[in-house]
Amino acid sequence: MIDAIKNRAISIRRVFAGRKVAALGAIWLCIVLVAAVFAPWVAPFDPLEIDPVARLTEPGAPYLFGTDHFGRDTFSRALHGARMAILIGVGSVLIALILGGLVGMLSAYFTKLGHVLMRAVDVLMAFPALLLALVLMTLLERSVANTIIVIGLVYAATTSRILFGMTLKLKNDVFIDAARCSGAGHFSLLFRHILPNLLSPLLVQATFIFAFAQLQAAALDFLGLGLPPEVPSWGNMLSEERIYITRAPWLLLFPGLLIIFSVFSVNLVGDAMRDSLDPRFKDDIAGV
Amino acid sequence: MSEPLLDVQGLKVYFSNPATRLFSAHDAIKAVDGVSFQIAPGEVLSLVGESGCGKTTVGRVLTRLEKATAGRVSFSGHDMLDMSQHEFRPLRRHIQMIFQDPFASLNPRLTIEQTLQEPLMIHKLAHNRAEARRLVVDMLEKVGMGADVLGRFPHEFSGGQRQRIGIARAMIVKPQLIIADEPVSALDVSIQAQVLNLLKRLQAESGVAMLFISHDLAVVRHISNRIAVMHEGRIVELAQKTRLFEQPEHDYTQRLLKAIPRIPTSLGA
Amino acid sequence: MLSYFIKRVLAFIPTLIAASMLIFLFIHLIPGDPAAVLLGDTATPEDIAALTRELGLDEPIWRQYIHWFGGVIQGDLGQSLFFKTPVLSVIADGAETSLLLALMTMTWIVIFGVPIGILSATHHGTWIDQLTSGFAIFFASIPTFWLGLYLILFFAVGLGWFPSSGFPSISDDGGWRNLRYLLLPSLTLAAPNAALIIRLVRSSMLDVAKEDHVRTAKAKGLSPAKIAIKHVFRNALIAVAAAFGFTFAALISEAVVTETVFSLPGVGRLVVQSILRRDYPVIQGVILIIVLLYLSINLIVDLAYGWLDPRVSLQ
Amino acid sequence: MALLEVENLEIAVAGQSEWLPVVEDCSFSVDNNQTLGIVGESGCGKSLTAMAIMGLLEQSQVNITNGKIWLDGENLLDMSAGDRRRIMGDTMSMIFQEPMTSLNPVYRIGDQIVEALRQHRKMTSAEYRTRALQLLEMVNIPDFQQRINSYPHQLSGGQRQRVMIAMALSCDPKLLIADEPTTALDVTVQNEVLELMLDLQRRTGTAIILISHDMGVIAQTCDEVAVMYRGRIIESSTTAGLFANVLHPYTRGLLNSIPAIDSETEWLDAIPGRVPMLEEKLSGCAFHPRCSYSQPKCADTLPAALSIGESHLVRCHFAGELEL
Repeated sequence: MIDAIKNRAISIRRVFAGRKVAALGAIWLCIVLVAAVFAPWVAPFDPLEIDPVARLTEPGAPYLFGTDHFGRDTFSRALHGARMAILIGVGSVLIALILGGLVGMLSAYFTKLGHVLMRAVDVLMAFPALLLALVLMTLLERSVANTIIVIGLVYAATTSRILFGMTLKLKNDVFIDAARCSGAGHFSLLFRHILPNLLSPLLVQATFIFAFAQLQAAALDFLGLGLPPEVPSWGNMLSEERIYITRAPWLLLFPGLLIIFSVFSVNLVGDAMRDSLDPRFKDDIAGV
Repeated sequence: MSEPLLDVQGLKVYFSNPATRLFSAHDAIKAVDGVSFQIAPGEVLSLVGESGCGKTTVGRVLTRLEKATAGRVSFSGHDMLDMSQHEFRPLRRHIQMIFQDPFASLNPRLTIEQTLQEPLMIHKLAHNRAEARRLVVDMLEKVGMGADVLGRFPHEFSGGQRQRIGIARAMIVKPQLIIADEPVSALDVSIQAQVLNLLKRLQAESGVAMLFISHDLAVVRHISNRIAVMHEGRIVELAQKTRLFEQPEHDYTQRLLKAIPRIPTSLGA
Repeated sequence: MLSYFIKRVLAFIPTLIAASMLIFLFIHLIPGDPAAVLLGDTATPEDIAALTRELGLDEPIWRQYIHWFGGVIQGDLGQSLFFKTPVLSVIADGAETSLLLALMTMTWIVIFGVPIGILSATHHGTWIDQLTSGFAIFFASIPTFWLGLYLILFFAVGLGWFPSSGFPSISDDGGWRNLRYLLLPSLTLAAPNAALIIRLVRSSMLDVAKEDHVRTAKAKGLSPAKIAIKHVFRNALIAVAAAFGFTFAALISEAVVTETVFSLPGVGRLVVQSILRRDYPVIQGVILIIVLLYLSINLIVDLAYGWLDPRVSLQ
Repeated sequence: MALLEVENLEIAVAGQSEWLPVVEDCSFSVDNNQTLGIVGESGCGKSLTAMAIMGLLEQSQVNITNGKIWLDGENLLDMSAGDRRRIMGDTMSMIFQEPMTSLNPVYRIGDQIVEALRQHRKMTSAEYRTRALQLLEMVNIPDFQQRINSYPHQLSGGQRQRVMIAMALSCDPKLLIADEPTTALDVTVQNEVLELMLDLQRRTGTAIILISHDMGVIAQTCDEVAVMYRGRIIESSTTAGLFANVLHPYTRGLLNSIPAIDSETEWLDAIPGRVPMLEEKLSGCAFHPRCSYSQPKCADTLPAALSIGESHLVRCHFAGELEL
């Protein structure tokens, strides 16, 4: 009982108390963020500068992570890759949450609208995520914006279903009935009474979408259907250099590890946050 | 009896049974199956019965949280069930509800002040925040709480305190009818007594009419003027409380009264 | 149970039809003229126009759809522009590889995912739990293709234990021994999905462990192991089964990547190659088949759910 | 020695930073053919006491910090976990408050009823089935021949609680602990379930501990009563003795708080204030802040258990001196 009445807001202290690994993950994410913001100033080389003499140099000074088959500095490219990672993560999360969130909430609240909208979502969900992304990417040009939109759309479908479920649960809560008796209208019920109670689970969901988006974007890059090849993203770095893996095994190591550490960190943070959620919503969250 | 404030005639509420919906559309659960009663201004009528008898559904129809299948409900002369959501708005203020579960009935994300202000603002009973705050503080005082609780959140309060806040929310708009759905059954005995006293006092002071829904016959006897016993969607007996307890007529009422465990009255009291 | 079954099937058909419309629409929105692609660079505008008419591409899109879907129902998915053979036979060529890969992967997922998940849950809060949970999250964070590439580098190129790419049919020379070609790919594919199952088994079991009936079981004097399996895991299976469709979708997605990395002649690689080749009939056909398969799996999952949870089927 | 003797039991729960005592210096006993009622408001420690006897406390959250629990002359708290499990469900068993959730939804009730039996007694499957039928008949389940194959969700709340009782009695326990067994049930059903329990006790001689917040239920069912407040038994006596001569102001307040069913009063004589939170440290008598008879002494010194008359214990400095 005591548990049920605790305020369910996510507090940083509660999330990371006793979870040292998750705290390390959060620190790593901060580093990535700083790298992303300051990449042009921190990077020792121009990420696009080709130096045929220095092709496939092993890691060491001055090329911290070595160079690729064009002789471009892997470390500088990795720093700029952090930008792409953050951009794609934040962008697709925003699209997924706003679009999917609205569709899910409105569908659960207005039952008749929900019948139509959720059937449409069912159809989208009949496609495995990457497959839907592949087809959509074929329709569009390869660009950063399009990649973000496509990944965002794919997870908007998932998010709408999750929000649908959570809103349905909340909608039957007594305090919603109480607000209705106080005379609250639809807008107030949706955005003053329902939405604030979903913010914490939405935040947790956002972290998992962020992680999925990284892996999805890397996979699209790898298949040659993601970001334009000239964009220095971790996925593109892997995709372009993969044929050199036997000659220069370290080449794929750094961008790969960067993806793994970042996704791992986001997942850890999401997992830690999920533990401090209202238990009713825990099962709705889709994540690792 | 004077002109009734609330007049319920032949109210029916059927729910479709989800288990059988696919093949037989007509198989319905008859939650409320032809219920009629009246409440006079300032009167306390209780609906008493066991779980699943339909008493809660009656309350939810009267606050339009549930739709009626058939019947007529008139509230101070207005035919309530046929109204659109929009037409009902001015009436909504006059029919307020107190809920059973004090832990679930307050929005955990709103402060006590926000919760209590909401109905004032919606029904334009206060025109600015200062006025609203004054009314909220007045109301809180009436339910035995101080102005220090304004900025606090529901989880900081015990069940009894939350139920007081719930009562304040219902009373703050000065309604004509309060529907109290098991308002004390989630509370501990000693707190239940405090809240019952409070409800009774506020009711007497404001002269609001009340539909008191409960499964607890002792509580019902304490608070009501008249009592309606519900069983399987119908009212089987409706009488003045003393008469109902002293000379129960219906079989079911007698069975109910017999089943209640009695506490031997000690000599000391 | 029967009405539950019928309800599920009735919900399945309209979703499938709507999905087929969506696939058809998508493919027709792709920039580029199929007739031009088919005829190559040397074609004259007249040739292209003639072929467009022949393929019915000048008709309204809804008529094209009806024509196509009519064929689909009869098992005719059209002709591949690239192979010039029926789409269905192109897909059938990849089916063996993909199905064997999927079966092997599922085997790993069950062998690793379920016991480790149970172990993690029964040792909740101890270092065993922290370690397994940590590893599970870690494996779910690795891009499949990256893992595949390094597995090839170490075990195929470096140690030479396994072949690095391709998959000869089990009806070719070598027979069942050819399955060793699928060992690395299936492990690659299993890693993130087994991780998901570990997490799922763990969290579902922890949820069930909090339920009142587990306390009842304890009060009967049952041993912790018996409670964990008979009461906690058995009930957690309901949630695990419900999430199985989701795992399967992840599997399909990652199979597309894995088959590309290991150059396996499967359906997943066919999707990617057909997209790059702009072989529209094949893209259309493969995706339709995958969606059909995915929806069928979900249907089976729903039915299994009804079987595992008497509350669902016996109202 | 009685069948069960609890001696100076102390239980603490994990708080934010320290262990908080929830049950202190709790002693009572119950013998064959006897029903002991433990009554109190939520948070008084009555359920935890029951769970401690049964051995169901979650070790990481709740700890028994002191005391002994003797069952048949053996201290349960000295036993190994394995030995303890051999007793659970066999020599002693428990019925819980929530009949809706206390049964496993995926197994047929017949299987669940004999599960404890399978654990503790070797029999053939036919014998298990016979026993299950016999138990269902004993707890008056209608159509028990068919019901044995039902799933819990197909039964009503009252029927599920009967199944719980059948389950608890499957191994003929010497001690039955019933934690709020009728709280979730309607009055008419409650009456039947309580009657059933007493009837079975008459036949088998089982000792019963009945935990409840409802004075009426306790008065109707129990031979002896212990009233708990804030982790301590503040008054205990035979049922008749207690209701004839209430000695603790809290017991009196509790009784006055209940609206009468057979008479009418204008106002209820409610106890002011609320039950203090676990984190709140209280000196002296835990009830003194709410007690209208409170004296300075009450805030300073913890009252000892005074024995008044035959088997009537009270923890109040002024026991017997007050006009309650």
